[in-house]
Amino acid sequence: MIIQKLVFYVFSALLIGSSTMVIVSRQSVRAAFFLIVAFCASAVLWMLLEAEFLALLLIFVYVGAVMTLFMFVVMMLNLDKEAVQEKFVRYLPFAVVVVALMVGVLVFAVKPGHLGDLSVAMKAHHAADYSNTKVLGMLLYTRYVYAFELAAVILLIAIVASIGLTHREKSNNKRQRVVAQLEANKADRLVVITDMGVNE
Amino acid sequence: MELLKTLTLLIVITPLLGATAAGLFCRHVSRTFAHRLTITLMGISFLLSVYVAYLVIHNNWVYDGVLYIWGQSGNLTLNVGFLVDRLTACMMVTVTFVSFLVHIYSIGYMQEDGGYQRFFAYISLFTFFMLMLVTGNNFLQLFFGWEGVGLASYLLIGFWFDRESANQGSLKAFLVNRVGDFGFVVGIAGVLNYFGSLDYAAVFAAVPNVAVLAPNLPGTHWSAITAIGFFLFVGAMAKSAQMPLHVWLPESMEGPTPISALIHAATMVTAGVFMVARLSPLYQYTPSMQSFILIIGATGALFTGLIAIVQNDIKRVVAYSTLSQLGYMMAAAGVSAYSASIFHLMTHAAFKALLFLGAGSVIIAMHHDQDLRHMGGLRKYMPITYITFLIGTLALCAIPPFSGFYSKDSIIDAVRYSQISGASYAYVCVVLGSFVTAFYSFRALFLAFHGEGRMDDHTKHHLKESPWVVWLPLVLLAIPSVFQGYLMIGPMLFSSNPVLGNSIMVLPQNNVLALMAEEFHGSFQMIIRDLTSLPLCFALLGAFSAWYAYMKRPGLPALCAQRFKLLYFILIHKYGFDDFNDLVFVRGGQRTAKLMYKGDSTIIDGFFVNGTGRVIEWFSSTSRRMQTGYIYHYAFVMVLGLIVLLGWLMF
Amino acid sequence: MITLTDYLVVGAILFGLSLAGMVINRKNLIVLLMSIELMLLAVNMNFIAFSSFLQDSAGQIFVFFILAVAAAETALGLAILIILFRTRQSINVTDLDALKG
Amino acid sequence: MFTDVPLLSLIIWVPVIGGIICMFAGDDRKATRARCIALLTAFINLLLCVPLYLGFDKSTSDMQFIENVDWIAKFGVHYQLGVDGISVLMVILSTITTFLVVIASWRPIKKNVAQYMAAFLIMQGMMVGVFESLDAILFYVFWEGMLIPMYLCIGMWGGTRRTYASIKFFLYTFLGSALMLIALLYLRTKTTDFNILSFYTVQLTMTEQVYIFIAFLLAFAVKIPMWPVHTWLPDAHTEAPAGGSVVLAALMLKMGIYGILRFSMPITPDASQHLAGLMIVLSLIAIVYIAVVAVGQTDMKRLIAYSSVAHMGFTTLACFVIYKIVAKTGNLHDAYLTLEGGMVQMLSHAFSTGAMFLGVGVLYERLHSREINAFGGVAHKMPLFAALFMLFALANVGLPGTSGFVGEFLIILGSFKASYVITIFAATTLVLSATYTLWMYKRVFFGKVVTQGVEDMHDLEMPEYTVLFILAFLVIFIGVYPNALLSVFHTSIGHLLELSTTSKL
Amino acid sequence: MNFTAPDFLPAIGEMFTLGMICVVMLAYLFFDKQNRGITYFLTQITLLGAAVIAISLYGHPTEITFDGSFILDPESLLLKIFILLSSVFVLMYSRPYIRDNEIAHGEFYLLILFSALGMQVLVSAYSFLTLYLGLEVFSLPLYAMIALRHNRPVCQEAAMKYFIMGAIASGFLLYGMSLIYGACQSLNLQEIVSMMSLSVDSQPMMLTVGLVFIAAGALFKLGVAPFHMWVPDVYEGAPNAMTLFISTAPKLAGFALLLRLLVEAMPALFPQWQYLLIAVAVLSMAVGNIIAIAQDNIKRMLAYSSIANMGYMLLGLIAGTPRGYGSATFYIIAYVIMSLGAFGIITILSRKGFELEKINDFKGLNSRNPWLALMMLLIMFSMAGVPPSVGFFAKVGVLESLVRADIVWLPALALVFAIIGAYYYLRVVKVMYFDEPIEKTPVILESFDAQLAISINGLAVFFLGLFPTTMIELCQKAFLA
Repeated sequence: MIIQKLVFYVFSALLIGSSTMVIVSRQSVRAAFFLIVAFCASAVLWMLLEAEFLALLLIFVYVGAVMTLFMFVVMMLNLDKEAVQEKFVRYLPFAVVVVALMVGVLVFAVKPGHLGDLSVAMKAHHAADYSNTKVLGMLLYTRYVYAFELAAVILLIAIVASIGLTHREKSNNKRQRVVAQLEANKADRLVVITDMGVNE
Repeated sequence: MELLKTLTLLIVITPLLGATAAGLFCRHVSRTFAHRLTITLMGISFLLSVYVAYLVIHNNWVYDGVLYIWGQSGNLTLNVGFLVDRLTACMMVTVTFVSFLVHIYSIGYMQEDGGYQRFFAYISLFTFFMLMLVTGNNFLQLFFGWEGVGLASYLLIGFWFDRESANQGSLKAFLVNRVGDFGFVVGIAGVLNYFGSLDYAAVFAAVPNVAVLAPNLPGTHWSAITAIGFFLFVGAMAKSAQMPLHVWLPESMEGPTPISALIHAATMVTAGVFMVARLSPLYQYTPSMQSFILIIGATGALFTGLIAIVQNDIKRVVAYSTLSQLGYMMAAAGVSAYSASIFHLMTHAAFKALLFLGAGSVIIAMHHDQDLRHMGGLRKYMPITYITFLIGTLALCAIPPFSGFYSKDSIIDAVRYSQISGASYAYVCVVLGSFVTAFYSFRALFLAFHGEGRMDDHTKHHLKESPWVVWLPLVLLAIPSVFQGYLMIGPMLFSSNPVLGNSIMVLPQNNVLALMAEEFHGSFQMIIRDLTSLPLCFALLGAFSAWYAYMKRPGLPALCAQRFKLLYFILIHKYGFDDFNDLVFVRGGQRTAKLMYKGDSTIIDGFFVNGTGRVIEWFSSTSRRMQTGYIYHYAFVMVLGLIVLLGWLMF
Repeated sequence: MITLTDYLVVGAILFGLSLAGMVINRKNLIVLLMSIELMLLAVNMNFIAFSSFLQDSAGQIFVFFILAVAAAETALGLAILIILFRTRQSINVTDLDALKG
Repeated sequence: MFTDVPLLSLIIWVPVIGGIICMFAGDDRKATRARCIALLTAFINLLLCVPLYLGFDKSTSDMQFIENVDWIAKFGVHYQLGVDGISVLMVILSTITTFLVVIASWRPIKKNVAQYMAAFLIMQGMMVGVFESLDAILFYVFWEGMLIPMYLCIGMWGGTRRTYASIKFFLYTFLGSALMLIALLYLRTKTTDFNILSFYTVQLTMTEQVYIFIAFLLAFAVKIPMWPVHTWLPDAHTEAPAGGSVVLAALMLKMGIYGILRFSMPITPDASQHLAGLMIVLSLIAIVYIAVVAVGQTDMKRLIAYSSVAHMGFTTLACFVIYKIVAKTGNLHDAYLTLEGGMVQMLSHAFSTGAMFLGVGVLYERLHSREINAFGGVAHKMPLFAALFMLFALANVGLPGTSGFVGEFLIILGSFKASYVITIFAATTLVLSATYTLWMYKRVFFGKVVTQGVEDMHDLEMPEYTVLFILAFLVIFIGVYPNALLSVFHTSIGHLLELSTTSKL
Repeated sequence: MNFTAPDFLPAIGEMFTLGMICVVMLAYLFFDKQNRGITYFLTQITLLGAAVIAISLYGHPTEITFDGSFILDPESLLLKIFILLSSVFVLMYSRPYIRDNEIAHGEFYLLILFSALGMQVLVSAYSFLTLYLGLEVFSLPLYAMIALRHNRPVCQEAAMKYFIMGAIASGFLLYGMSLIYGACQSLNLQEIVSMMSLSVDSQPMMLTVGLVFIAAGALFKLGVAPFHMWVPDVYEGAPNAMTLFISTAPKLAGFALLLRLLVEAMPALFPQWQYLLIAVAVLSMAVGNIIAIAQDNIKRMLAYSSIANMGYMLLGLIAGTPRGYGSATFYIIAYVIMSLGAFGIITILSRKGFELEKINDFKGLNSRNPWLALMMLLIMFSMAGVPPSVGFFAKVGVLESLVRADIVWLPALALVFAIIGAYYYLRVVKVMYFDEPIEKTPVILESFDAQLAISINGLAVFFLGLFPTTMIELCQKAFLA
């Protein structure tokens, strides 16, 4: 019991600490790393709650895929060059107020007195041969088959949308074309306008 | 009786027909046709009036009946109907007679005017309204005629509508009359309220009862009858140009002269007198109003006459004289000598019309110059005009045996005999008034017809007698001016069956004429008796003074003006009525209107209405800045909103 | 003993932090996206805590779907971020203010 | 004989359909076609009023020509039409006015003719609908629906400040009627449907009545308009084209009074009684104060607009003074006079003021100015017009023998029963109306010809004098024989009086 | 584990749509090069087919399937029909726009189909899970769609804003759901209803907090203040065709979400959410109507107008009676019809290289194309709530139900805001009718189906105002059971 408690407090602290770091870090890469830490810490907490499948899923999918995606974008766009957080201290009071109020309200709502008969410890632990994965699997393909299909659709949408958005011919980009700039001369640029037609 | 109804209807309608025909098609009918038609119709009307008068007075017929139902509301029925009795008959004859003559006269007077047909339409229309006024059997119709003649007067004063002064005068006439009508209509409302009807018969029947009950106007100490009488009399004051609502009458002289004769001397302005006589059953029950009428009348008789002394416009002199004479009539009505009042009304109609038309004749000769200072010696050039004018003047000055003598002397006597409060003041006024009358009348006569001609050579060269259409009416009017009084005083005032008979009503205690009748022994004896009377002496003195001041010592008037500067100043400014009105009502009114409009447009519209709009717009453009475009602000708003909602619902 | 409340408080703090992240972040869009991930994490924490304490697996199923959707959402978000960067050469949050008023 | 024909519906929908057809008549190259369609429609509509009038039974106060069809059953809304003595005249008035406006607009409107005519015809249908509706929601639909064509009419064909005026007009009147809707909905909860007649029988407490009364009042007072919510009117009148001003003055303002008669007084009699004093004071302010304001105007239309406000003050006075009268005398008969006077005032004001607006339109078309100072001596150049305008001016002044006299006279007479103070204030109109009307007349028509513009003016043309002559006839006819009107609504007014003075508490 | 196969029939519309999506996708990939129209027609067929299915299912008894996560009831069918039909109109309006502005049309159509699918799912969802998934299925394509136009930088900004705000809102929704789940031990609405009435006394705080969070998430989709901040920016930034779509069908879906979550799932918390809705409704009406006045961009103005309109719609829910819910449904449908027309006109007036955005771009439309101007006029007056138009009866409906629920002050306030609102609608009319056009050339619509669509749309606004009975009955009937 004490170990559980210890684990809970340590990882909760870690989770909260790294989450804080995510929102205050000056660089995207560091934020991403702290986010990974946060994910891992919460995976541990989920383990404590006997949600093994989801804990693993969090690691696999999030740390393994989503965060990679983040890192990839950060690297690809070379974002950290300019994206430096500055003067965020100025807005800190805001943040503190928001967090304080929000957390205050939420904590007030879930304080033991307000939880009714749920304000006890976990009723019973599962047996050793209990497979969280199996249970969830069974449910997914039976009771939640409709939702499962929808999840598939969502992923499809993500694919279609991402491709549709990012895939395109280069010519449409509005970027500086240094060569073209250098090659420009007066004759090309200066046109005597006779008609004030604007749209064409 | 149906005959009376039919005849009256015909009398009333014929002028309207003429007016419509000449007016609506004024550009499609020839000038000759216009005057022939209207004059013929007018003549018919006159003859029928005479016939009706004969029937009514001789056969003692009275007609009081409904023509059609004008409106019905609740249990009240408002009718259009006629009341033809002796008073009406007298008025009808007077009105149609003068109108007829004025029509004829206008052929000459208006000869060269562009609006010839229009003019005839107007005067016929006027006659129609006047006849409606006198024939009506209820207050509604009285008011109809009342306002109608006001309209016709307005149109005719402003007949030459490209003259600013004419427009000004007509507007003023209408507005001042409207002030009177304001009182009149309130009075009518009071009549309806307290007597429950607008028909004369019903009202008069109810008066004694109401007088016994003597209800007060709520919140005041006025008895209802006095209040009604007062409000109605306000109407009469405006229409009959009693002080202080007389200001329009002198300015009405901007109209063509026939109009002055017809409307502003003979007929319309006497409507007030007619009304008081007609409503005698009502006024008899309110002594305070009688005194009021008397005082107003007597004051007007003297003080407006004084103004005439300093006037230089020949028509204005006659106009002020009219004011003064109206004062006499009113005073007579005030002392319940209604017959005397109507008598003077009738004689005055003749001689004042005569004077006006005579003045018109002079004006024609003078090429529409009306200034007495430019005249003089016209006697030689226009003898007929001179003689008739002289007759008129003598009649006006109450020199026996001219008609004015009888009527005016009766009035002065009546005032003398009266016991009501204010009678002694009134007596002083009316007696002094006879001096003043004579003075200004002869002043005008001497200045115009005697002495050296002061006109320029061109005018002098063209001086000649007016054409027959002009002088014929003068002559025709001169005849009654001479004989009317002599012939009529007996039957009118002192007969056992007086001409007006029961169409007027006098309470025994007010019956001054009965007192006078004891001393009346015939028209001629009256001359003898009154040769030494105070009024006649004053009149002769006045005439003599005029001769002295304007013929014998022509420098005297100017000297007097110098010596009595203040008096002269007051008179020339007509006691300040015009200036006061101009300052307070015209300019003050305009300023108030502008100010109120400003208030309306800046406070109500500007501040409240558009202000609301501006506030919302300001709100809008301010609050749109909350939408900064920054995601973190948006998120912040969302979170804040959430927290507030949470807080609101949780605690 | 670790009670349900403890887990819920952790979730609440996480949730609050993620909101704070959105409010104070003025420069870096990508951190904004990460804050969203944190928020979903807080939600997931709640669901799993309840699920365990209620002995009801529906909560865990929900979390499963939330994870799937979050992944898709992230992909889409990053795609939008990329084209945004392409046209503006910036992912500065403060620069996203062409639309306002 | 006409019972099987839905006459009332026809009078509403013939012009609407005609208007829609007119709208598609084509652009301004085919303007004449649009004009002819409009004239024909207006004329047919006028003809439809003949059987309406002939078939109307004056001896009963019941609704006649009733049509009743379910419209929105779920809300209890019916398409229910009917007329009594009060509304039948308003219906006829509307059709006449529209007919005249179509003729009067024949020449002056040259831009978007088809749309203009369509707007007026549709507006006509809507207004007739207002007067015929027996269902509150139907009433409201027509009431608000006519704002659209009017808004367009002011905005599209108006003067220089037309945008401001049109938006002000719309928002003002829209604001007024908003609360009325709530009141109607509230009344609905007390009964089974939106039938106005069933509202009459609803029992209401004093508080409810006062709230409902105020909600109604806001709507109607803005339309009438009463002081101090009158400020939209001068702007709207001034900027609207002549036809628009005529319809505004002749019909739209009447809708407010009609509303008071149809809704406020019978539905909330006790509140009306309670607040009658206030209403009388407001009316008197309109009569006196607004008339003084009118004196200071330099713009002819604005002047007439203010005079309209002042004249409409009489109608509101007429409506509410009855409570004082009945309270004082305890006798319904005495109250007839003012209320019937108010009715006549409504109708006569339509003719005289409408005609004056048309007259100003005639002048505007020739000189493109409404400033009094721009004119002078017009009578020289347009004698016929001057004569006709004089007649209308006199009607405005309330001269006996013209229609303007009847209403004012009856109201002044009747109000004495309530208090002579009211009478005295009301009677000031005799002086004030004469002042502003005739002063304006003098400055415009009399005097010497001042400008070349006036010099070039020509007298009335065919469409113009046709319209003005018809109006002149009506003005004189009503003035000489008002019983023609009084007898039509006499019974209905009696019924209304009874309803309005029977306490609901 | 006893498991019975669910009844698939109620979800046949969704299945049809999904199947057709695959077909469209394939057709786009393989045949579009030869015949550009094919994707469009297939998309329309899909939507119309789904609509036909929904119509033919109408009258089917209420059925809950997929283990309580799917419901087939009149309400959902009604909303589905209008979602699909409005999508059809959206496509008709936007086809020329998509072509002229070189937007990847295949993706656009696909995303619309996905979104339509998501909305169908959402309106039929009967558990937190399906509600959430439906919400995401219909939202994600919207985010993507806005960014689909490359050559306009504000589009990406709008997409990003919408995306982030949407994600936060989803977060709120989920957090709320988690709390309710904790209190009621179920994700299923049916069970939640019964559980909540038991737990409403023992866990009031958690329920209240959950309620507020859930409401916030749902209200966000409708764009109700104070969760409205995205609306103007997204409306303005999105390409016209996308604004057209965003402003129509998703409102219906958002309405369904709110209805399911508050009205159907939490009747026990009615007093709480009534207060909540009163607050946000008043705020929305105020914010929407007041700020709209200062706008000169018509899309932005209409965005604020939509905020205000959502406030009015909420009034029906505040009444808390079946009548009120029916009125709210009628209101939202009426709003969608009007919005469809307004943005439809904006879309079809936009040409290649010219994005119609400013109110002044409408100047003199009456002289350039009277018919379009007339349609816009009808729509504007309808939005302002002037009879006889559908907008009027929509307002009357919600106000009436409020008055019946004995809340009188709120309708009065609402009408005061409506008057403020009328001002900016009038401005559009003013610009079209009173002002001289900048360009004098007549506007001629090349596309017949756009012309047809706008005519039907505009006249529908008018005729539904004259004969609203059927629509009102339909909406009311959905809540009778």
